[in-house]
Amino acid sequence: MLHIINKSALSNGSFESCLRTAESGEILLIEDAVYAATKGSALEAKVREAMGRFKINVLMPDLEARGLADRVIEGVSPVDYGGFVDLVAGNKNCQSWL
Amino acid sequence: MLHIINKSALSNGSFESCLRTAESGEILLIEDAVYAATKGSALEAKVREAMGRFKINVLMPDLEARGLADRVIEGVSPVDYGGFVDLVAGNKNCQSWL
Amino acid sequence: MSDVKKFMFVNRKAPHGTIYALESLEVVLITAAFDQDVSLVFLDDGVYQLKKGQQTKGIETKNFSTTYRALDGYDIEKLYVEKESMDARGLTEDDLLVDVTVLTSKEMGALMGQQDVVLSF
Amino acid sequence: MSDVKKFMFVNRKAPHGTIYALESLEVVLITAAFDQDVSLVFLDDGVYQLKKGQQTKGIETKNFSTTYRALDGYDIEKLYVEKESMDARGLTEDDLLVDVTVLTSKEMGALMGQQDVVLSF
Amino acid sequence: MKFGIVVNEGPYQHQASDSAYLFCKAAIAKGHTVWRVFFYHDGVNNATKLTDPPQDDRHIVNRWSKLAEEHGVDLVVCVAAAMRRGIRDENLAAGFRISGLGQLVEAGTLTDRLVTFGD
Amino acid sequence: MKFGIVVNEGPYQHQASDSAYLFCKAAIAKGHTVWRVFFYHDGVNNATKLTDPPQDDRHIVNRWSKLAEEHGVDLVVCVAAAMRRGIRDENLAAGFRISGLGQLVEAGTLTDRLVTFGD
Repeated sequence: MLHIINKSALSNGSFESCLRTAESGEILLIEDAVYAATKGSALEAKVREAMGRFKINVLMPDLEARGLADRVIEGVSPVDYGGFVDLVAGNKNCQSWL
Repeated sequence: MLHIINKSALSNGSFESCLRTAESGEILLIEDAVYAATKGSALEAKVREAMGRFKINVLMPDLEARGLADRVIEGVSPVDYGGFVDLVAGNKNCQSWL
Repeated sequence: MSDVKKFMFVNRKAPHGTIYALESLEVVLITAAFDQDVSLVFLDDGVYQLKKGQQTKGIETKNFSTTYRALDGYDIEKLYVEKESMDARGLTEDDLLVDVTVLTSKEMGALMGQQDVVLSF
Repeated sequence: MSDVKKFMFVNRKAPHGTIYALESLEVVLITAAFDQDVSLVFLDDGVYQLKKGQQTKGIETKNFSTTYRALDGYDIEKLYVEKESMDARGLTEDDLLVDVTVLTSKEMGALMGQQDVVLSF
Repeated sequence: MKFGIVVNEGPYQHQASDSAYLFCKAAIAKGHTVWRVFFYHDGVNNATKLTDPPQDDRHIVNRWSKLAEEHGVDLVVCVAAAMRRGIRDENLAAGFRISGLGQLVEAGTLTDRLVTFGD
Repeated sequence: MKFGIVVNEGPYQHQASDSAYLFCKAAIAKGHTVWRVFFYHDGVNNATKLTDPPQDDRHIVNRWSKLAEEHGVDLVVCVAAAMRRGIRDENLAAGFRISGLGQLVEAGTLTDRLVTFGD
């Protein structure tokens, strides 16, 4: 299952709810959620821990727009919109944690 | 100064940011933020602690709409829309923590 | 439509502050009318949607919370509430408008994984 | 307009995900044109608005982040960033597009209290 | 006292427009003046005369128009936000007018309190 | 593969409509079919032909119309949400049609994947 997160995890609980609830599978960070994929944020430890259970992906056009493309945590997979499509196609189902 | 909060503090960081930043004065909880004024939530201790620094008010029509009018934490002041107006008028300035 | 799909409606937002809770009910009813397999889950602030005693007169909006009690009449019976979300809000099953199945976070996650279509409200 | 008021623009949201950061800049420029006392504060995700190196080509939107560098030309010089918000995001002053005054949460709260008009973005 | 109001969200989706309206009504009932309501961002969507909500629901747009008519409240729609969202004179409801952001600044300078409702 | 898309937010205010559009383009570029885009809640505001954004900005509404024209994407606007927000046939942009929530359910049953973009 693919879990799509679009909100900044430092101001909104969606990412945390996803980590608490979802079994495993893949996570894709888009829009304002991409900040969670960056080194040095207060979320870094939580994200690294989550990588044990989930494959974590980040939408690079969104991270480039926010000026942080050079700070992706090691182990987080960068994807473009084509990769986003592949993730949706490659998982049996998906959920947007709006 | 009056601080107006309108988002649920269990899913959004606005209330916490207000408590961290604001000096003192009054807080008014409206819309989905009214849940923070209820007994038994995970926020209760934080709200009680904040009452040392702030006068905390809750908009009752919003709490009634959400079926929790009978659970207001002792010390939180219930107001109606008229009371909301009085709070704005009675403070030198106000800020909506959107 | 011959094949039935599993539709899950994920309700994570408080009622009244936004329109999502009301709209979720609309889609749920229509999806049931299309003879699909319908589950509603309530987590995070979504559990507040089911709180008894909602009175919207003071904010001049429709009190749609009565609709949850009517779901049963449309054979919509799979309502799941996450225990952790209820606990964090000081709510118990007695506070809720309807009978629900209480699940742990992990059980809810497993249920999500079994769905064909997940709609978020 | 004879009397000058203190206007504070509170920027708490990340850029690009919503339009607020862009609109905030618009109002700031107009308010300065009305000869008011203008302060911009950045806290929570708002500090991300000032991050260097934003490239919006991939999302096909305008890169308005260059406008922060132009504020100086309109005599808009009071830019404040909350230290706690920067720290939580792993950002330092070197990461920012413009020179700012870094304040603690308490200092920022005191500044808010001195304003006449506070607009939230 | 003279109030200015800012509405940042459209009707029905968020409670912001409802809260702003009920605040205005209460302020007027207390003898205050609501000098201007400035509709900004998605708030401009409060100003379309083409809305047709369910019969048993409140009519948010008409409610604003009535407030303007009965209490002389100046309902101003931000022109740049309106153009981005398809609000023009041709679909503008009664009592609203379209103007620039200067009207928002003016609402800040010329009123005693400016209160914002949004998301 | 056959995709269905749901858009819950209006243009310009949130990135949702942009993300949905760029996803659709990428899916089509990879040879997939975008069978239907369902505009729901404030998402119906993507469908007004009266938008007139700044010259140097993207035209979100026209972009959707073009996608419908060039790739046969079915752009469906939720009728109940549209009535609440003043979207009618008279201000509907090219390529969009107004219909009921059943079209959303159908997008769930008849596509391989349904992806939602919103706030």
